[in-house]
Amino acid sequence: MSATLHSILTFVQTWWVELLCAVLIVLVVPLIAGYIVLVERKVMADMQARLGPMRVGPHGLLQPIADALKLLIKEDLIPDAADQFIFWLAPVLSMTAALTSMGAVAFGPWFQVARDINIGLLFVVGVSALGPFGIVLGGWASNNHYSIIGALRSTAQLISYETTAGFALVSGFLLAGTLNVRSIVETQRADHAWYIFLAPVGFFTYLIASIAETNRAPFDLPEAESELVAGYMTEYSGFRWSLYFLAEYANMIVVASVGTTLFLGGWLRPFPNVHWLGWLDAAPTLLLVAVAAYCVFRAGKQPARVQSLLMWAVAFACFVVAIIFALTGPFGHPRLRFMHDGLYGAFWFLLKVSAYIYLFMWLRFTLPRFRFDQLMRLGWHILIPLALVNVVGVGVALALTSEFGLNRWLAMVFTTLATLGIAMLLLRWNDKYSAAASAALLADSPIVEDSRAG
Amino acid sequence: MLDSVIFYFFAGTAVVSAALMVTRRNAIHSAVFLIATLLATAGIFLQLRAEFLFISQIILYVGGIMVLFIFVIMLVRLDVPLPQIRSRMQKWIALFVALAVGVEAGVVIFLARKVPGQGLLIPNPAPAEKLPPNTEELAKGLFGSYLLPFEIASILLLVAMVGAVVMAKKRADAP
Amino acid sequence: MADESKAPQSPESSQPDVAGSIPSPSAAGASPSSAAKTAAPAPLQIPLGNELSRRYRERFGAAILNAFEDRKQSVLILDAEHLLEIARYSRDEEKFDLLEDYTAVDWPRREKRFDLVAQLYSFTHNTHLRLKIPLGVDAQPATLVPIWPAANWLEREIFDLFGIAFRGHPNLKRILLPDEWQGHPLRKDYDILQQDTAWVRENLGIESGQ
Amino acid sequence: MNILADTVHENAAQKIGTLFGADELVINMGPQHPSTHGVLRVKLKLDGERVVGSECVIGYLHRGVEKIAENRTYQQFAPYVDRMDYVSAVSNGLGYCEAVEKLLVVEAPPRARVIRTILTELQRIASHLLWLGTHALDIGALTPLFYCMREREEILKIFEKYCGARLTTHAFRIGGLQYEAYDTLEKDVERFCEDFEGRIQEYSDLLTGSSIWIGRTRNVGLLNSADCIALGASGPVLRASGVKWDLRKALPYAAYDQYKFEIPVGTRGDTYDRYMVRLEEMRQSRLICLQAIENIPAGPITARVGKVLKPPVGEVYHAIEGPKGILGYYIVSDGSTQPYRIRIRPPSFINLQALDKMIRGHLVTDVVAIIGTLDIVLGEVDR
Repeated sequence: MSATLHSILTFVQTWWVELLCAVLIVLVVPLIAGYIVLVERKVMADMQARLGPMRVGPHGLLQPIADALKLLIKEDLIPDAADQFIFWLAPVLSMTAALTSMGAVAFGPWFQVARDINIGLLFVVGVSALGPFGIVLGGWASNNHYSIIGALRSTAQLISYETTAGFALVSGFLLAGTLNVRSIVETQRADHAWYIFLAPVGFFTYLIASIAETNRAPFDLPEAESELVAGYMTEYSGFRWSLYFLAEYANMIVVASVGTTLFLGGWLRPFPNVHWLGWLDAAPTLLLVAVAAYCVFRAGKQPARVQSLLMWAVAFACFVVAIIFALTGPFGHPRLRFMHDGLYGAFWFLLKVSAYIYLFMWLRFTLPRFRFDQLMRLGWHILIPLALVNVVGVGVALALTSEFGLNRWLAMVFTTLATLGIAMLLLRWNDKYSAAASAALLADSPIVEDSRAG
Repeated sequence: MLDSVIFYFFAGTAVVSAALMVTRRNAIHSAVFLIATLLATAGIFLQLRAEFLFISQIILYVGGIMVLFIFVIMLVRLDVPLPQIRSRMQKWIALFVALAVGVEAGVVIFLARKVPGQGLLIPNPAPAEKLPPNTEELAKGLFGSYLLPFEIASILLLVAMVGAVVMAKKRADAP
Repeated sequence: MADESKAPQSPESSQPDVAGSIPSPSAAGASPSSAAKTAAPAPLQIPLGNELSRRYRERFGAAILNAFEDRKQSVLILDAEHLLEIARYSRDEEKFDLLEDYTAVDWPRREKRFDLVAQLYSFTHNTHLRLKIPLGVDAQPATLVPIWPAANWLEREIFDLFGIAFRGHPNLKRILLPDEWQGHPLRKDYDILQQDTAWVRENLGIESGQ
Repeated sequence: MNILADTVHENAAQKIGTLFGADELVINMGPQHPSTHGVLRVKLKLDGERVVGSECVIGYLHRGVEKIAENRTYQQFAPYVDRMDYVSAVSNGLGYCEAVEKLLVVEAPPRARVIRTILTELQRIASHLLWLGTHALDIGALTPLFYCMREREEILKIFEKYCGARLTTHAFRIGGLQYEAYDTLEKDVERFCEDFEGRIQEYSDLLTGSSIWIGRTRNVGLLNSADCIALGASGPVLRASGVKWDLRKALPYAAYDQYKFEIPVGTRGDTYDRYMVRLEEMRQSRLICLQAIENIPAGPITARVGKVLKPPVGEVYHAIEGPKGILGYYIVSDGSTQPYRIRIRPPSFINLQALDKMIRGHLVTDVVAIIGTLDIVLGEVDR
C-alpha cells in the first residue's frame, strides 16, 4: 500500500509541472472558449454596426459565465429514438479529443503538458483526427435526418481537409527537420525566419484547411443553420451541446496554435535575434496598462455600482499582470529575469494565436458559405494538389540550398513562384471543370425544357 | 509500479473492448469498441516509447480506417439481412479454426516460458524510459535500407487506389 | 349575416354584367340605376365591339356568350364546354401568354352558380382580357394546366375554396386548407361563423375561434 | 396521391439505408425551419443530397382574408391587405386603394399620387432590403442582414413619422390620403436617398464580386423567360430571366408615368441575376424617390368619395408592380357597401409555384438559396 502511495508521490514529484498544466488546460480552456465566444460576438457586433452583449456585466463581460450556467441547468434531453449510449459518448469524445490534442501544444517555452514528446505536432494532428468520431457518432445517434446529413458532411469534410492540412504541415516539418514543438520554434530562431516567409504556400494552404477542419465559416456546412438547422447538433441541448460547442472552440485554439508554432515562429517575439529591438518586449506591459486605463475610463460610465466595481476589478487585474510583466521584462529586476522566457513567450504565443483566431472571425462575418460540392472541389482539386506540389517545392528548395549552396531565400522564392504557377494552372483547369459540371447539371435536369410543350 | 498499472489499464481495455466488439449486435457499437481497442493498443505502444507507431496507429487506423468503417456502416442498409452463404459445416469449421488458433497461442506461450530471451513474448528487457526515440530510426530504415520494398508497396497501393477510383466512377454513358 | 343580406340581392340588382348563361339583356346599356347615382353619367358597362371580340366571335361563334367592357376592361363570357380551345387560341393566336389570375365568384341564386374568372395578359399587345365562364354547380370544367402551368395552384385554390373540380388536373387537392377540412369557405352559403368546428376542435385543441 | 410518404418513424438504420440506397429519402423542410422564411413546408424527395421531386405544403397562415372582405365595408377591409405581405404593407395598400378607386371611377388627386409613389418606392426598397439580408444569411453571409436592417430602419422611421405605424401602415385611404405629408418628409427622403447610394455599394462590395457568392448563385435555380411566363412568375423573377417588363412602365399607375427609371433585366434567369436585378431595382427606386420629392404638386390630398362607399355594380381588376411581382385585386361590387367578392392575386403564391421546377436537380443547399431568391412572404402566400 505504502509502495503504491510512494510511487504515486514520486510520479507527482517528477511530473508536477505537466500535471499542473494538464489540470490548467482542463479547467481553463472551457473558460477561455467561453470568452472567445464573447470576443467573437463583440467582433461580429463591431463589424455589423451594433453593440453585441451588453447586459450581463459591464460590456457583457459576465455573459459567458451566465451562458455556461444556463446550459448547465438546462434539462438534459435525449430523444426517445436516439441511441442512448452513443448519444452520450459522442460529445464526450469530441471534447476529449480537443483537450487531449492540446496536451502537446506549447503555450510558450514553459507551458506544455507533453514536454519532450518526440512526435510533437504530429500528436496534435493525430489526436485531433479523433474529433470527427464525436461528430459522426453524435449525428448518427440522434436519429434525425438533418443530424445524419450534417454528420456525413462533416466527416467527409474533415477527412478531406485533414489531408491538406497534413501536407501543408509537412512542408513546415521539412524546413524544421523535426516534429518536436520546441525544436521547431528554436529552429525558426536559428533560421532567422518564421516559416511563413520560407513556405508561404504551405501556410496559406494550412490556413484554409484549418478553417475547414474546425467547421468554421465559410466552411461551416455541417452546422449550416439555414440548411440543416444545426447539423449534427440538432438534437443536442444543454450541457451536451455545450461540450460540442467547447470542442469546436478548443479545436480552434489547437489549429491556431499549430499554425502559430510551425509558421509564425511560435513564442518568439518578432525579430528575436535583433537585440536593439528588445524594446518590443515592452509591448505586453503597455498593452495591459492600456487595457487597464480603458477599464478605469469606462468604469465611471457604468450605470450600476456593481458594474463599475467589476470594471475596476478587471483594471486592477490587468494592472497587476502588467507589473509582473514589467518586473520580469528586459527593464525589470535581474533576479526575476528567469521568468522572462516563460511569461513573454506565452504572451507572444497567445498574441499570435489571437490574431489567427481573429482572422477566423473576420472571414466568418465576411464570406458566404460554400456549397458542399464546391467545398469538395476546392479541397480535392485545388488544395491537395497545391499542398503536394508545395511539399515537392520545399524539398527541391532545401536540396538546392544544401547540395548546391544556393541562397536559401532565392531558392524559396523560386520554388514558391513555381508552385504558384502550378496553382494558377490548377485553378484554370478547375474553372473549366466546374463549367463543364454545371453544363452537365443543366443537361440532365428538366430545368431548361420548355414547359409549354404540354 | 505505475507503469504496470497503466499497462494493465490499457491491456484490460483492449481485451474487454475486443470482446464487446465481437458480441455487440449493433454494428456501430461494434465499431466504437473496435476504436477503443485500437486506442488502447496505441496506448501500449506509447508506453513502449514507440511514439511514431502510436501516432500512426491513431492517425491511420483510428482516424482514417475507422472513420471509413463507420461511414460504410452508415451507408449500408443493415436491417436487411444480407443473403449469406451458410453451410452446415460452418459451425464445425469455426470451432476447428478457433481451437487451432488457441493451441498455437498456447504452444507459443509454453515455448516462450521455456526458453527465456528467445521467445516471442519476452521483449528487450530495457526499461521503457531508456528506449531511444525511434522516429528517426524508422525513417532511416524505411527510406534507407528498405527503400525499394517501401516504394514497391507504395506503387501497389497506388494501383489499388486507381483501381478503386476506376471501379467507383460512374461511366458517363451509363444509364 | 352577410349571407342573408347579400344573397337575395344578387340575382336582381347586381348581376346584369356577369350575365349567367345566355347573352344578357342588361349587360349592355342599362347600367344599373345605382351606378348612376354615385358615378359618372357615362355607362360603365358597354358592349365590346372591338377587333378582338370580333375575332373571337368569328372563330367560336356561339361559344362566346357575351362580350362587354366594364370600366374599360374587356370581358368575354364563354361557354364552359369550349374553355380549353378558346384558352389555347388565346395563348397561341392572340398572344395572351400570361395567365395572371384565375379565380371564381359564387352567385348562389343563379341558375349557373359559379363564374370562373381568368385574367389574361398579353406582353405583345400590353392588354388585359378577362374570361368569365359560368358554371353549374356540378360542372367539371377542363383544367387549364396544359395551357398555362400557372393554373395549377390557382385551380387547386378554386377547388379548395369553391369546390369546383377541374377535369384532368394533375394534383387536385386542397392547398390552403387542411386536407380533411369540410366545406368550401368562399361559397356564399358558407358563413364565416360556421367553419369546420369539428376539425378545429380536434386538431387545434380549441373551441372554434368564433 | 401521396407519393411522399413520411418516413419520420422508421428506425435509424433503415433511414440511413434509404439515404444512400436505391430508394429516395424524403425530408421535411419546414414548417419550422430557419430558412423557409415562415411556415412554408417543402417535402423534398432526395437522391443523396440531390432533389428529385418536391411538394410545397402551404396554408399554415391561412386566415381567409378574401372571405373576411365580404363581411367588411371597403374602408374596413383596407387594413387587412397590409397583413398579407406584411413586409410591404404600403404597396398592398396602394394596390387596394387604386382598385377600389377604379371601381368607384374616381381618381386620387395628383398630390396624393406623388406621395403614394414616394412611399411605395420606399417600401419597395425596404422589402428588397429585407430580402437581401435574409437571402444572404441563408447563403451564409451574416453581415449584410444587419446592414440591410439598418437602412430599412430609416425607411420605417419615415413611415412612422408619416402615419404613426412602421410595419402595417395603412398609409393610404380610398380616394387619396388621410394625412398630409409631414413637414420634413422631403428632407428625410432626400437624406435617406443620399446615404443609400453608398450603402448599396456596401452590400455590393460584400457580395457581388465574391467568388463564393457567385458560386452559390450562378446557374442556381434557373428559370427561363418562357417558363416564367408559363408559370405566371412575375416581378424580379421575371425580369431576371430577361423580360424587360414592369407594370410601372407597361400600364403606369400612381404617378409613375412622370418619372424616368430603368427596368433592370437579367440574362440567364438564375439566382445571381435575380440578386443583381433587385439590387438595381433599389437604385432605381431611389432615383424615383429623388425625382418625386423634387416636385410634389400642391393641392388636395383626397378626392371626394364620401363617407359611405357604394361603388356602382360591376367589377374591376387592377394590378400594380409590387416588390414581389404583380399584385392584383379583382373586386366585384353588387352596389352595396360591402364588396361582393375580393380576389387578391398574390405574387408570392404564384411565384412559389415555380419552386418545384427551379429546385429539381439541385442540392438541398440550393433549395435554401432558391426559396430565398423567390422572395416569398408566407402571409401573402396563405392569405
